[in-house]
Amino acid sequence: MPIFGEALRNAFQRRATLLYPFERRDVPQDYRGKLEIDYNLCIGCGLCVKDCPSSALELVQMPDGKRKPRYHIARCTFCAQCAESCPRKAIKMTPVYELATYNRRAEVVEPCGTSQ
Amino acid sequence: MTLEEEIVNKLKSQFGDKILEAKIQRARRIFITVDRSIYKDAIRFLKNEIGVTHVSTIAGVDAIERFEVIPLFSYKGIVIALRGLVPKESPSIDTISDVIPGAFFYEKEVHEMFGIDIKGHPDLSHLELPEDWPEGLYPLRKDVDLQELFKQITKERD
Amino acid sequence: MSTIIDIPVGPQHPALKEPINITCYVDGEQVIGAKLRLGYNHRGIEKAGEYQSYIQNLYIAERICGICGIVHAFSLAQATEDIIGKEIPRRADYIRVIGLELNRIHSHLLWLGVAAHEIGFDTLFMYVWRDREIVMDIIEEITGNRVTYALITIGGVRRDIPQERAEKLLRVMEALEERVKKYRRMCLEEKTIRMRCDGVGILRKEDAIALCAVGPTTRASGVSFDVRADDPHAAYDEIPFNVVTYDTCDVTARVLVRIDETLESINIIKEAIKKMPEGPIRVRLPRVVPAGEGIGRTEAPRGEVIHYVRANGTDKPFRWKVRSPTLANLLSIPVMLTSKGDYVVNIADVPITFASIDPCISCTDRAVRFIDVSTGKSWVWTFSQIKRMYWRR
Amino acid sequence: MIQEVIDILKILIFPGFFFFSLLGLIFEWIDRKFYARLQNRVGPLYTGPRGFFQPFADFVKLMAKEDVVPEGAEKPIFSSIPVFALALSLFAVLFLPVYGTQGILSFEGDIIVLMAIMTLFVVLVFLGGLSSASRYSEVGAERSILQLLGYEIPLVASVLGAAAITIHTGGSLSIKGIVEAQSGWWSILGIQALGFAIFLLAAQAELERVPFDIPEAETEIVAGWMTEYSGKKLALLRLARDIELAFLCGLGATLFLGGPQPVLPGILGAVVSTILFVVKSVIVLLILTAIRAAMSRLRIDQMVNFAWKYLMPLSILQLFLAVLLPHIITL
Repeated sequence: MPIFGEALRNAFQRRATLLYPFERRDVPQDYRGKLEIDYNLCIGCGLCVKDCPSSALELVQMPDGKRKPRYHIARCTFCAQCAESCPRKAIKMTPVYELATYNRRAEVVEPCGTSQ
Repeated sequence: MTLEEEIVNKLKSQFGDKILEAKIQRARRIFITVDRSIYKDAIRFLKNEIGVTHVSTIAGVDAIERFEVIPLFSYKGIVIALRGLVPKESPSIDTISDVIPGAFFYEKEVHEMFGIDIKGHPDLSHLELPEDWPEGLYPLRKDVDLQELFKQITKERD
Repeated sequence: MSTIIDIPVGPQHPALKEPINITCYVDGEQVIGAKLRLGYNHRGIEKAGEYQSYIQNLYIAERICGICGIVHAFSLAQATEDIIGKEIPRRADYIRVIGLELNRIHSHLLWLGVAAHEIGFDTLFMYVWRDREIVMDIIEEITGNRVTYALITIGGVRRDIPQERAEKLLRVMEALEERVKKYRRMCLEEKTIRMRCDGVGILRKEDAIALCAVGPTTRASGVSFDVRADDPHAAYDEIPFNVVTYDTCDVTARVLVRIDETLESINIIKEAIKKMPEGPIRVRLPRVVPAGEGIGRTEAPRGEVIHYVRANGTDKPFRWKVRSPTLANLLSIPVMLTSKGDYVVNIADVPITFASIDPCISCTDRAVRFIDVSTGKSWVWTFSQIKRMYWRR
Repeated sequence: MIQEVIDILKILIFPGFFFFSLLGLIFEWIDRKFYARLQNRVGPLYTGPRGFFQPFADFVKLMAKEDVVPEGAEKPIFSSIPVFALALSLFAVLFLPVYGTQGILSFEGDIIVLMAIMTLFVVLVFLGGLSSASRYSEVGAERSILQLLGYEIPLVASVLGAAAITIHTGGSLSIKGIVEAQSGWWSILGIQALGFAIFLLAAQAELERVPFDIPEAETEIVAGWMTEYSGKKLALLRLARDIELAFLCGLGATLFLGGPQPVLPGILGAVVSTILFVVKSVIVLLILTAIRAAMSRLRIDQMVNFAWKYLMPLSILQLFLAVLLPHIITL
């Protein structure tokens, strides 16, 4: 019964469980987490909106007449296709992954920064 | 002569001009179009004379002017797509699940998704669609629009 | 006097965390027949695919199955590349192989854990899943996410594997190999595991061939059918590997096929890292795909995956047909679950037998069965009826 | 008068109902924790220090849950089973000696009564399963009876083997006699090792734990005979299970490990004996947990096969050994 030995050895090992909300593991360097859109670089071409498989990005009219993407976090599937499609490299993936929220409004990132 | 060419030649010499089109796309990919009348015979021929036993799937296609039923056979790594043409006026085709039993589910799927009658199939009940699915609504047909499909399902349910 | 009762297994059942219903007809402890009902999870992906561009479909394809997502993305990309008729860079092929094999290792380890749980061996289940985390972590590091890799794109791959990551991957594979060998020994030597698996869920070779079973299910019945070997795609033509077959046709054979394949995959990854050429990782392909048709095929952890794509010269596919391995293997379930002559199926064998094909219903495709005890009448409640009930309350 | 009050307190609090309910819940915690450690997990963690209060929390939570009785169930039987199960297990623990050589109830032949109680547990399980009007419960009930056929005789034989050591002290079929007979010599485990092993396996089957959790095989028949129980009924059933666990561990410790040997006189002696009893029971519990961790569930036919092919002859062999060996040694 090889499992007996294994089990006894394991009983004295450090637990494998990660006590998640209290302990956190580092995410790797290129982790695909929440999107970060640099609205200063964005030219409003809409390629990201076109390629998004889950309609997480939506073009909205800004007060100055330009069109910028609005980002719905809850719809996002974190495939990073938009980051790839963006001709100005205005979209970046950040390692933020704890995105659950009690507030429905908090899951929508409104475009800003266009006035600069 | 490669194995692909051999298969195509054998089929051509057996069925002559009933083979409407035969194309070797690249190594290990054969696309053959046959008339509906010899569809089943061609498959029987493939099984008995060449030794094809594995059907990977049956793809149904609504090509606007006609339906196509495309069983994809696998033989020594070669995918043989044998296209049977089905006119829209009389959407029916012979079953092949008595020749290759593995085609049972795929034929059911083609039937419920395209409304193509599979003649001789023992059980054409729903495979994936629910029991209360509207009669005569075949979701993968091109004339069924996504929005309309959605409307129809929700209407049916309320 | 014996009465035959039918025991529903699924769609809600602790053994079957899959939305499928198997009705087992039971006489005492013996199963004398089984019936399948699918469709609890039909999502209409094929229809949805016709309304989206190829690039968007790539990500939908990846979500056909949460466990072996990459194979679907790969198959779709392969079919599309076939239509366009363009070769992709060699380095991309190798990275694809690494992706596919990592996927296989993690899927097989996951399955081994589930199988152990089905026979009540939770300790092995915990160990295997613990060590599966090693693979998940390295996948996360290479692709940027644990489950959906988004690695493959039409025309190559999206991420390169730099030198230091390749070295780390090699190290991880060494460590994992040792573990998997240990589990192989456990499965062979633990008496209770053997008692539960030997001679259970027999699928004879001729049945496997006739019913067009695929993957480990058919290889455990002695049929050497592996798309990687028969129809070499990506870089499989340059990497030597063995097709694992066993011919005892039972659950033990399926366990061993999967463990041996995991070891084989580890070797493939090592080889692929060694042989990987330098060069670009992708070519830019046009968004609009010319009219034509293509077939994408690969060996998923569960068996052959085949995608048929018809293009009509737009950026959206005209028809996209997906066949996942579970649908091909499901037909053999009633055969495995029917007692015949000396071959006796017990209720206790149902979960492990069903699990032994590694079912993944979300790849493959709503209703609840109610029985009125006073009248013995049984019916299936449809979604609309349930909704009406809900409103009445 | 005072004597009566003390007796009632004994039954109600120590070493009776309250003590064993507490012990049962603590044992569940030890079982879960150790099982998790063997699997390199943490087990219960947040409720109390190291999750110590988890079984209590589970009990309280279940008491607060909605109680559903299936429409087709035999309501009177279905509803009374949990109460009977709890009553039976609480009755059984009264026989266990906790701080002396005898329990609250002790008479010549009480071992036979205990054997009968253990069989009654299975009868309750069977009735509970059958009255649920669920297929899973029905199959579970059938399985529990089949399983009983497998392990009952070995269980009785191993207990009788333990009783056999009283031969040279005059012979007795009571727990008191067995405990007293073990006081002199600690070599009992040598002769009794086989009997102890058989007892452990049979206890595992009685408690429906892996590898013999066949009547409630989770992955096969949901929760077996317990499938339809919910809310308060389930809470009581679980409590009964826990007490049964403590009871069987205690019985193992009493019959095979010497039980609470009176080492010191007076109150202090009683405390030491109690601790001794609990420690020995925990040892039995840890062995049972290790068995649970190292095996997979057997099939019912395999279980019955195994029991009749191996367990039965072995148990008869050990009965012979237990009867003959003391004679040979003393010759």
